[in-house]
Amino acid sequence: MYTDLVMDHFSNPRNVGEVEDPDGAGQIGNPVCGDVMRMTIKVDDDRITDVKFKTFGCGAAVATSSMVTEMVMGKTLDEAAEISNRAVAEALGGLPAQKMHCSNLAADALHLAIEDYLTKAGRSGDVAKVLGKKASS
Amino acid sequence: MYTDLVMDHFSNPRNVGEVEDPDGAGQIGNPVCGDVMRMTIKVDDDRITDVKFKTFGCGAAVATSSMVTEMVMGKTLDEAAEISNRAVAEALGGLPAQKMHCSNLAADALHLAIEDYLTKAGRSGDVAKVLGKKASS
Amino acid sequence: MRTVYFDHAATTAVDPRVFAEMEPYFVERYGNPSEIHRLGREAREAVDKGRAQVAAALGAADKEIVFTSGGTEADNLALSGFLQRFEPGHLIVSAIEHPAVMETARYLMRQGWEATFAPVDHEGTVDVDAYAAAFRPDTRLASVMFANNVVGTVQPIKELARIAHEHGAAFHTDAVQAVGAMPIDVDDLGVDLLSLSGHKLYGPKGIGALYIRRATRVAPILHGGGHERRLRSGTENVPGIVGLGAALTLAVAALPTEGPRLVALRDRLTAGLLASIEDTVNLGHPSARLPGNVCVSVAYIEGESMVLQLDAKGIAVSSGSACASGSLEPSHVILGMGYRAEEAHGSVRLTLGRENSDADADYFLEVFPPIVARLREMSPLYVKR
Amino acid sequence: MRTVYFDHAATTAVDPRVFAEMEPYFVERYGNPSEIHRLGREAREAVDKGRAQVAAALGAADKEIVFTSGGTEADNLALSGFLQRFEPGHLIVSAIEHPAVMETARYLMRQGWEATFAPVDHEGTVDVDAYAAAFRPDTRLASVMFANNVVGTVQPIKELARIAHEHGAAFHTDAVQAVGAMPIDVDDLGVDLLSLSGHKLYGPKGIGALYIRRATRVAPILHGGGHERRLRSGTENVPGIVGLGAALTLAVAALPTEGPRLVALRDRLTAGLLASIEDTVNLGHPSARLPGNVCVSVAYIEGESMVLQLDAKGIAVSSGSACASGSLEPSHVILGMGYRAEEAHGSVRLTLGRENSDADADYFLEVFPPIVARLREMSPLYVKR
Ligand SMILES: Cc1ncc(COP(=O)(O)O)c(C=O)c1O
Ligand SMILES: Cc1ncc(COP(=O)(O)O)c(C=O)c1O
Repeated sequence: MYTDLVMDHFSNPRNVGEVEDPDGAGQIGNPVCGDVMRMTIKVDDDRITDVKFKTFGCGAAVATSSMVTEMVMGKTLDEAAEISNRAVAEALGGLPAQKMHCSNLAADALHLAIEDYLTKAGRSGDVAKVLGKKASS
Repeated sequence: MYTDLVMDHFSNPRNVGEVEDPDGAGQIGNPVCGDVMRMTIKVDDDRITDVKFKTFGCGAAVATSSMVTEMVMGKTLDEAAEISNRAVAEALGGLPAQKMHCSNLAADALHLAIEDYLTKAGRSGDVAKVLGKKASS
Repeated sequence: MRTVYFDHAATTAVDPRVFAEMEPYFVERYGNPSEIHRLGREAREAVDKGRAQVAAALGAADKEIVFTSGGTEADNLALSGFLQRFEPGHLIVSAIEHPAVMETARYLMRQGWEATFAPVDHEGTVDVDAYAAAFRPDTRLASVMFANNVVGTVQPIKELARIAHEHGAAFHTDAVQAVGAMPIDVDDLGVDLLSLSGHKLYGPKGIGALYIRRATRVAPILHGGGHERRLRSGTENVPGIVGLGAALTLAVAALPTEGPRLVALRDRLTAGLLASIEDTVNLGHPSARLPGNVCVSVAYIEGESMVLQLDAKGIAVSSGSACASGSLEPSHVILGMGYRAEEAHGSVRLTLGRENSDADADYFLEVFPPIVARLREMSPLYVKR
Repeated sequence: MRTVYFDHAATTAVDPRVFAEMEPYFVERYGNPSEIHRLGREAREAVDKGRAQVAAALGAADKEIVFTSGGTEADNLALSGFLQRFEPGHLIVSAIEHPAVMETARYLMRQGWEATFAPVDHEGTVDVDAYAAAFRPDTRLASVMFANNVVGTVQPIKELARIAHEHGAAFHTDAVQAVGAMPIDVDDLGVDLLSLSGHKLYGPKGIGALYIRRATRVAPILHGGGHERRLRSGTENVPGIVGLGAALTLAVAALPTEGPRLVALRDRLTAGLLASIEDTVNLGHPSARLPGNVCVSVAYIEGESMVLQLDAKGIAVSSGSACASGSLEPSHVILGMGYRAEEAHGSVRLTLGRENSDADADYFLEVFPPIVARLREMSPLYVKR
């Protein structure tokens, strides 16, 4: 069902928790639907210097969360904004079809954290520029 | 499916053939339906002194034919008339349900042979007495 | 690594003694029972014996047993086959039926039937008053499962059957989880139709049976050569039938000792779970439940994660969460009992069987709490108390 | 006593290599493929592999294969499942279909469908002109079997499928007797639906498959948990699927040598029979027939008697007589080809397979003529010439 890489990320998730004093936080999903993901980030000079996640959900939800933290660590906000849910699934070697929609929202959570950071930093005007249409994707 | 006794009568049928110069002959069935039985008898002093059969049909048809010849050999016409298709099936230890109707007509063929004998002997009046309602059963 | 199979409600291993009985019917005694030559007759005898064994295990007559390809087909035949004789009217099924009954009821609704889904209480027991009140003059059939596959709750089948008959309706029970696990006598129960499945009772997959009470008329749903007294066409699955007969015979013989043993193991596991993990609730009836069924909901975490983490420790269990079932919907059984979706997502089901021992329970109770702790650590919903 | 199995069209022995592949899935790898733990995943992999093997053997894609409980269910699913999408209209089936198609067509007629039974000629080949003329604007499906189970005649499927498509209808073929016995490529044939059955190709009983072309929409006939991409509910028969995949792979690999070998054996037996027994006619097409099918009608005697007498000599054969089939009706196939009932009653069918040798044919040709002579002696219909 799951690729070895998914199972590895699920069994040994990277960057679990909450960063202290986060510069941005994003949460997506709903416990009724069975998946909730929360991303917290530290940002320095428009670069993500730390990222952590907490996830309630199935193996795919945990693995995509873990994977996205690895993918964005040290990246600029622009680079991080480029990462789509699909790219995360691909980086994991694919996900089962029925997991593609509800459990594959980690990139969205990250984008929400970026949006939160920009808003808190008084740069709401940059949200559209950085995240483009992706903020709502 | 078939009892051992049925298989024995089928494999080693008794009294196959036609008696020479039969005193009576009866044939029942239709090749279209898959079963035809022919009985020929010799009668002496209202007693069946010889009986032979020819049968086109399945194992049950052959076995019931063979069995009825054994059952009536040496019997009086009255005694022979008493033998029903059901009695033949019972003497064989039973027949599969689907064989009870079409393939279990040997007693009827015998009764037709008796009727033929009585008619040829100018004793048509005795038919009802000897065979009762069985002639058409 | 130690391996523990706690998923007997999903399927069971074929008992090696059962397999030994089936084995000759693949390569050697492979005849088609419809053929009249020796190999065919040999196969016919095997089918007859299997039928007699199944009938004996249920207190039924041989002629009342129809072999099917499994529990699902038996349920479909019971509902669709029985109701085919009538103009569309009304049927009753419980709200917590297996999809094999539920989806067949929905199919029948698309054919013009009306259905009432009889509610259950918080422990999964059918509300008898609501059930009785659901009958209408045109109610033809009520179908309530003997024991639930998720939470294990056992229904008062005898009473439910009696009520159906009082209203002039026939009664079917999906006993797929119960047959072999609990004593069953169709006459004592008074049911008209009863479904069972081989692979839930240490028999093979791909075989099941429907008990059809003598006077109950059912139309076939698979048409063809007229096998099984015209009720189910298709060349008989001879090794499957041999296996089902053998497995059921063994299961019934083992019941008097195996039942109480599993009840004790079940109760120990449930108590241990509730004691060692806070914010955990038992799902299903505390005592009127399948001997081998343990089902709890663990707050703040999700079922598939628990299943996978336990799997990594060699323990096979199941969950009623949406993810684990692959259906995107949390278990309608747990929701039907009045729990919230989150509670259904957090459910974990342990179903015990023959090869399970006290040591398996010990191992589980040792391994599971740290897994829960770890997943809760990771959960954005968890607030330490 | 020498034993000869000449009844491969009824069923085949499971190939020992196939059985060896199935065996682990009963007692050891018994997982339910719906479960996500290790045992479940292992079972899922086995099902996926079996599907890939079946697909490869037919030139199909994996997603186009749905597993069923056998040929009968595959035929039912093809006809009822496909037609369920439409308002009742018209369908065409050949006059010599297996009961699995024939009785399903009759069932559909009771549901309001009209059916045309396309006639065949004296050799059992569908009359293509009559078939083409039967199409109507509301014809939704034509179903013609690939090869007949009684007389072995092979139909011009490619042409029949093309004609159906020209008329906007879908095309199904019951290939239960052909798959594994003849090369089949669904794309080359252009069929939309194709049925097959495990136990006819040295695989197990109780498993079959329906090929469903990608764009062809079929509704399920068994409702439940939504297995097989929602097309066929019920826990997968894992060992059965493993066996079907393995058996079909082996059968296709063996075809290039096995096909011609059986054709030679078949033709020798037919020629020998016709030469050694007077008043005997070949039934079915002389060349466009299944490699292993020998079918003749022996005048003046009845099929079941021949079957039983041959059985006593260790030879297993079949007959299209009423008695042998247990149906009280002589084979509708032989009648449909224009023969008289007597000729159908006198039919005997030898279906050859892998384990048969020239020596088997010799033995049959030695043993059979005296049996015929003896039965004719006993027959009131026989007139010596
Ligand atoms: C209660 C219940 N009914 C029906 C079924 C279906 O049986 P099968 O998988 O044999 O089709 C199952 C198991 O899957 C079950 O637990
Ligand atoms: C042509 C044909 N179709 C369908 C079937 C039915 O297949 P099964 O016996 O696997 O249900 C058979 C054999 O019985 C057959 O020969």
